[in-house]
Amino acid sequence: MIRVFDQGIEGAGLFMIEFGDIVPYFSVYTATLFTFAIIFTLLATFSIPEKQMDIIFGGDAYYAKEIKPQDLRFQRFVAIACGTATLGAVVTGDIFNFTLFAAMIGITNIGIVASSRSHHVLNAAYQYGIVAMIACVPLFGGAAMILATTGTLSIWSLAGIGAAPILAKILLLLGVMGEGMAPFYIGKAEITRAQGAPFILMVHVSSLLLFLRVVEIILVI
Amino acid sequence: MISIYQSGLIAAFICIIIAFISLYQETDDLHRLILTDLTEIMALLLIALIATDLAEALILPGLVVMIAELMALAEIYLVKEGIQRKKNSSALDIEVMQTAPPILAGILVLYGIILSGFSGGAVAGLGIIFYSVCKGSDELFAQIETASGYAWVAWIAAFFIFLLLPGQWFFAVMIAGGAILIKVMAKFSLIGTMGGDPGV
Amino acid sequence: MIEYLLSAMILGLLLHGIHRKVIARVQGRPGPPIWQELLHTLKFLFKETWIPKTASQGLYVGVVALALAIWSAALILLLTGGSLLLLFALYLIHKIIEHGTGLSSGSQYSKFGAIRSVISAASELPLLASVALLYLFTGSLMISDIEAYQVINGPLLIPAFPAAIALYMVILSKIHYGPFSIIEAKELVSGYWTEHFGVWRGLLNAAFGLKTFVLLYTFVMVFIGPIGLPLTLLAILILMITLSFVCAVTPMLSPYDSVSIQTVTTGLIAIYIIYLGVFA
Amino acid sequence: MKRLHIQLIAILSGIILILSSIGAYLGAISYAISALATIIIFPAFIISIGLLLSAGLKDGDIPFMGY
Repeated sequence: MIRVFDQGIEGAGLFMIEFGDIVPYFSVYTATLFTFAIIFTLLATFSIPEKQMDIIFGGDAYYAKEIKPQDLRFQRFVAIACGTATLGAVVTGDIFNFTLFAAMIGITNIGIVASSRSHHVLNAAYQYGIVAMIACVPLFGGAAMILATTGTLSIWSLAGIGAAPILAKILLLLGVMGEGMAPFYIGKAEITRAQGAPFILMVHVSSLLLFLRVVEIILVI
Repeated sequence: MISIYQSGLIAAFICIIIAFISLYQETDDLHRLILTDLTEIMALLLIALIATDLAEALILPGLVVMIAELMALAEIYLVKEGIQRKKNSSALDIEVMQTAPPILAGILVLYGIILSGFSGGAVAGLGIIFYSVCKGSDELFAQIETASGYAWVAWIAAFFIFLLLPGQWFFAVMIAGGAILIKVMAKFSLIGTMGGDPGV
Repeated sequence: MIEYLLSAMILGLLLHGIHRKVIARVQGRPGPPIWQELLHTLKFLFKETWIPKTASQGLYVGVVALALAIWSAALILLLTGGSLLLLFALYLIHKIIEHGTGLSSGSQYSKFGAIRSVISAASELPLLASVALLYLFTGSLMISDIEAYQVINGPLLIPAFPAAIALYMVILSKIHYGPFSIIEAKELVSGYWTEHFGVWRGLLNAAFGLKTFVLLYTFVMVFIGPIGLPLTLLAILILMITLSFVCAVTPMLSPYDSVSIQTVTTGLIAIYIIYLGVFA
Repeated sequence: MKRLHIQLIAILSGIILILSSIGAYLGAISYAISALATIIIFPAFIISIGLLLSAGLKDGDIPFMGY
């Protein structure tokens, strides 16, 4: 097996697409992430949302809330957009593209959380949005510092040189952590009361895959 | 020895720290939203420190993404606080606004077409802004959007002509110039339609 | 391939049975026979099965298939000596599956389990710390390289002891009846998999058996090295029994305590990593 | 789903799994492809076997809601 970048980090390289020095590449690692992003995007596209059980207070009676598919059209759309942004983030071979995809994931996550009408959830979405916006600073800052010190943003060119400054790597990680904070805000917003499981799951998928990808980038460059 | 880049970096970090401290101390939601915009500019500052042509190429997408986030957040803020826009009557309700628009707008659009390209689009767009501010615009919005979409397609098509049939470059330039004219004009005129319509 | 998967699955379920037996004996109960979990899984396969009307159907079945897929992928990864980082990724995807299992049915109990699984994200951090520490030692994340390193330099258990503790914590946080199993606590009926019954429950059980085997096998491979199949199995058994002892004598922590203990552990290991990176 | 379909899936996926395993041993199929096929088909195989054994396959119901 030929290891990508001659580094024992992510297994064999499968194939790559060359655009000049920007090379989107699939290693075993990124291909696995890609596959999972596709699977969850398809689940979000084709699953019907679950029906929430509600108990009538003070009695034994309970009923299942009916949700019409058109009520969740926006949430489904944003979830698919989020999945697509995740796909981009896990395969791109360019650090700036990665940061842009990360920011897009942030925006779509805001959308998924905010498409619930509850005041509580909207509040959480707003707070999360502010964190995601602030996280743009270290995210873009990290990428900019890498470009300024090494003269390139291509992971393919940077791999194994160790030229990227450690501060830039830390900033990049901080940025991704900020963009991928959404699951915690979901927990905070008691999203148990909101419906649309396949879409809410997308928030989780995107932030975890983003985190996994940034760990790989930081180790490789 | 501290290079210019490093001193710039230090300055940028001082700015970022100040911005973050202000954000930390602010508790009002709306003020925090505005302050986040301030911190975003610091991100642009960091990118601008690269100081090559690439910096420009990176600032634009970064800016677009940040503005998208800002707009999404602003929208959430409006919904969250239950703020409804009130339809206010036009402040400039004077007689000349009923009669002058067609003439002035026509002149501006014509001049814009003569200029052509980006600046032409801006001038012509100004004409349409003026027209729609004065005359009101209920169904104009959708039409302008459609025109803008077709212009975009024509612009892309012109690029394909450049790539595939370089011999026809003049034709492609004409298409691209016309399309960018319509596109910029449409973008500008959208500002005009936003004036009176409560839904926008 | 298939023979490895099936035998690992059965071994994992047996380990679950041993786990229950040891816990029972420590607590002075007779306990179930050790093949109880195996019978349990088979029993579920023979039950009447359907998809609840309230569930999000694609997700409800999809998570079961994914749970089986990721842990079989993890086992094959171990057998081929693949990347430890990829194993970490699969482990994180297991968290998504827990989350999806809980959310996919409309029940409040399972949703609470899912939310707790989000909050207990701290249980993944020790694994990352452990992976990072191993990378500092061996300079590679390929399991085959780590094994080769251990053949030359002896088991990593002693030099990379904090990493071993971290991985031990990770396994402990995913084991049934453990101090950190807040996501399937009994106040939530069965937590995130309350609504998965019949065949779905049986298959999730089987997948988790596979998961237990894979995690223990990883521990032995990464910290003790290649010692042959019988000794490896023995090491796995001993490890499982120590885990059962821990589970038997510790109460289940509250969600808050569980998360803070995991976070503190990660923090300590992170400090050790920084110390190694800077001073050593 | 009808029991016949499940039977077909179970038999088909079982055959593919065994073939890919044997193929990898004999060297006819590369190890990576065999592993990939196993990972993809194994869940389908196990789920279809489970559904085959189950006592009844019916439409959904309102689930148990606790006490």
